[in-house]
Amino acid sequence: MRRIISILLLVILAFGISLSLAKIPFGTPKTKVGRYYIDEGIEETGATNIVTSVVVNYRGFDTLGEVTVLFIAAIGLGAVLTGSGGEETRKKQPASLVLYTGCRLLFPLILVFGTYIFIHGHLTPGGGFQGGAIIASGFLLIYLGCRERRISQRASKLAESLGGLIFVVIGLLGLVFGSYFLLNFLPKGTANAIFSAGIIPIIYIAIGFKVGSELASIIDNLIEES
Amino acid sequence: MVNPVLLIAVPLGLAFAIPLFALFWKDAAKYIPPVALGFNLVVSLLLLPKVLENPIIVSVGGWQPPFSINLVAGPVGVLFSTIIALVGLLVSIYALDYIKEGATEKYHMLYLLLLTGATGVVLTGDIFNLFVFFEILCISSYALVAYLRDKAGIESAVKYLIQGAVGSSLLLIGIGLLYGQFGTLNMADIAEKIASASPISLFVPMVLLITGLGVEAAIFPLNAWLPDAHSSAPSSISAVLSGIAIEVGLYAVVRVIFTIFGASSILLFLALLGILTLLVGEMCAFSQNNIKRMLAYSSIGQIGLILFALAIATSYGVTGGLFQMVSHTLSKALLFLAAGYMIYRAGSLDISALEGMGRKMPLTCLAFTIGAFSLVGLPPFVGFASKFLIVRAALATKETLFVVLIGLALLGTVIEGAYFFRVVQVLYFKGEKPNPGRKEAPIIALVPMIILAVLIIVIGVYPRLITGVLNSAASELLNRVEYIRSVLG
Amino acid sequence: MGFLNNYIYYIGAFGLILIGLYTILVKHNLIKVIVGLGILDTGVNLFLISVGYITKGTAPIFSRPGIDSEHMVDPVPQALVLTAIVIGVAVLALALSLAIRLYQHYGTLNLRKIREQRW
Amino acid sequence: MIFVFFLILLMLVGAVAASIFRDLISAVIAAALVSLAAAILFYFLQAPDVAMAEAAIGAALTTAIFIIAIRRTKRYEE
Repeated sequence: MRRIISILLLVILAFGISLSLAKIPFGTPKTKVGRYYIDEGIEETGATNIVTSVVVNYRGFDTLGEVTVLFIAAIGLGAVLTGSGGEETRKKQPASLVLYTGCRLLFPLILVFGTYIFIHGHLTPGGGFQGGAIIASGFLLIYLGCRERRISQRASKLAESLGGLIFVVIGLLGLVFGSYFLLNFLPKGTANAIFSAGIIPIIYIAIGFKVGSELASIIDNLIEES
Repeated sequence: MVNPVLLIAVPLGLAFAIPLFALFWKDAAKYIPPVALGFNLVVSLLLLPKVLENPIIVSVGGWQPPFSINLVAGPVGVLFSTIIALVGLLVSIYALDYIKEGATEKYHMLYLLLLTGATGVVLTGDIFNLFVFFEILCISSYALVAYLRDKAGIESAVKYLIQGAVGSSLLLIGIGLLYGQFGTLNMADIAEKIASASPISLFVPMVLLITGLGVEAAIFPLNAWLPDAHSSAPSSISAVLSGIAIEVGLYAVVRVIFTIFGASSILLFLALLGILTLLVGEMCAFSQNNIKRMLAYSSIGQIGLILFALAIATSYGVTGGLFQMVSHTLSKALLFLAAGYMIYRAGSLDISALEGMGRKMPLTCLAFTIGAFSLVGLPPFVGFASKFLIVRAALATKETLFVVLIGLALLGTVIEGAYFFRVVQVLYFKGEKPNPGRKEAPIIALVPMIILAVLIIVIGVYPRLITGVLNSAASELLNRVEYIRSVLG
Repeated sequence: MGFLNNYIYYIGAFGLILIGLYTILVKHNLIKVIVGLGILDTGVNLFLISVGYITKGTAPIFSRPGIDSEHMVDPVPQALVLTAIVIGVAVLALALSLAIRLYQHYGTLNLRKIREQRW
Repeated sequence: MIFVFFLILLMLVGAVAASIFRDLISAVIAAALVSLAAAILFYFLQAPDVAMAEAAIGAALTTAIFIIAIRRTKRYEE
């Protein structure tokens, strides 16, 4: 019964959406906002990766909200799982030597790669979120390979907190210098150089640390069994 | 000049900073939310006289709309942000003593972020930004509903999360369809271009947006999560969820209907839906023995009434709807706060366990009674003024349908009166005579309750204190041409 | 075939959305429902990106000077999807933590069996 | 083009599989396959940033947290 009702609902939904989709043909240019960003983006923000300039600068407020969402998830997960576990104990047997050595060898490489991704966010594909996720997967590897290791909760909390604060403070500095929140008030520099694009790399580095530490603390909280 | 962006940026910054402060000041998490919300209250009150003359439009990042996100601090936005900050401040003071167990630091952070999300939703002028702030509001409420980590809390949080997540996905599809057709995300810009689009291709995004936002606003078929979630959260959180979160959801629905789509064709449907929501809510509330579930169902009923008033879509009607929102926020917050300590002292959620509480905790019970009478709509409390305005608006339309519907709404009010009087009767006139010894709620929890009760009486006696703001808020909602002009210039 | 060529991405995206919704509506197991949420999210993201695509477009990155900007795809949906992906993973993580707690309380993840609270 | 057809087919099959498998670990792996295929499609749609994010977050991290959660609960659907 439930199945039939659900399928009926879904058919109605699909039909409705297909009506609406007829107005949105695939593959044709249609937006003036996107066009504006492509034409003016380099000059106005100094970032050669237009997606980055949209994410961090034109729509930076969304990104602030998004970082907050991840922050909430990390806190909420901690609040829900506090004092859980107990009866379930993870097998304490250590990982095999190959895994152990491999993880220890790979971990710094992954960290360097993640950092590279978010430092070059304004030039090449990638940025704070991708870099942060890569760093978090490095920590995941450590949990799998070196089972007795834990990242310090304190350090990850501090990184989260500082990353978020830097983002907000830079936004407020824009308000001070030019009466707009998140104004790109630093010199833009020459395009395609690493020191360019004003506040974009700074914010992306802050996001990278914040996202990396938040995802790592999410994994840490889920794995923990103490 | 005071910038509305501070209302969002400062609380966010303070919330991020809590772990840093906690390094050298252990109680930082407890005291930062009242500070941040007090700041918001001051800023909102400073903005209020200015925006009554002209809405303040600020763009983030320095580009003119539609090329960047903008905040629209009009009468509606600032009215809501004032109320959010006021009720948030009072509840955060209450929570200083009330929240003792669990990860209290996390509770206070999530609480502050929830209210920041709500402020963002009411101020933003960009549809995707609205989605993001809506997610902040929703996700922090999922986590807070589960805060006590008992069976009921986790189960209702799971239900709430699943329904809320499906709702936000539908919302996102709707936003995608709108962006595909109009190539912009600015609400004023979409509203301007929407006149030239065919109705059929608009209907689907509209339904998706209303459904997505309606889950949080608890409109009738989408409100299965509400009674569980509101009754199993800590009482301070129930106060905020019932008093602020669903109102903000309803605000988003109304903003989408009035401003973006300017849809007058579905208003009738919404009015019917509102009355249906009201009747379902009040009937279920009537049959409850659990006091918090009763209050939660009563919230559904009130939301229905507000939706009905807004769907009348005359100046009177919208003013009445907004007034009812204000009065519901104040009264329901007061009810949940008072119920919180009554339950704590009685050790049970059953209404029958509250027998004789009127002698044990006189002030708390007095506060509860004031809230209940105001919600039912007795003079001289604020609920009377707002319900009176709605009745007058419905009669002024001179349409038979609306008159019939308001008759049904009054029937709902009678049911509401019946169950609230039953509780008040249990509080004062039942139970054994010998005085079991007074044990009043602590003073820090009584102060917010008393302030709310005083506000309810003062606004009830002098409704003119806020009708000016409500009138200009109603005209902002109804006049979409003016909205478009003020944003796009 | 032309129709398929034009709409294949939309078909893929809405196929995912419908399968995800079906899983959420019909399945009893909480983790299965969360998997459905993930599929739904992926479908929505794919839809948003295909809205911004331009035939024979290039990525909106000026990786070398003098690149043709005429055929760049719309950067806005990409920015939105970056946001949506992160929000999605946040919701999933929270949902999974609730699932763990639920299992500790009830010893089952079957949502039909967990019905303490009723109307 | 034919590769795109193949990927979309693979993605849909993966989604259906994720929906019907009784073994939750297999279902999660199938869902990861969906994410991975979607990431490649993002790349074809000229969205390298999103492709990276989807591959790193959607395919890798989400799968990991699912598996951790399943280890702490129950592996088979009843």
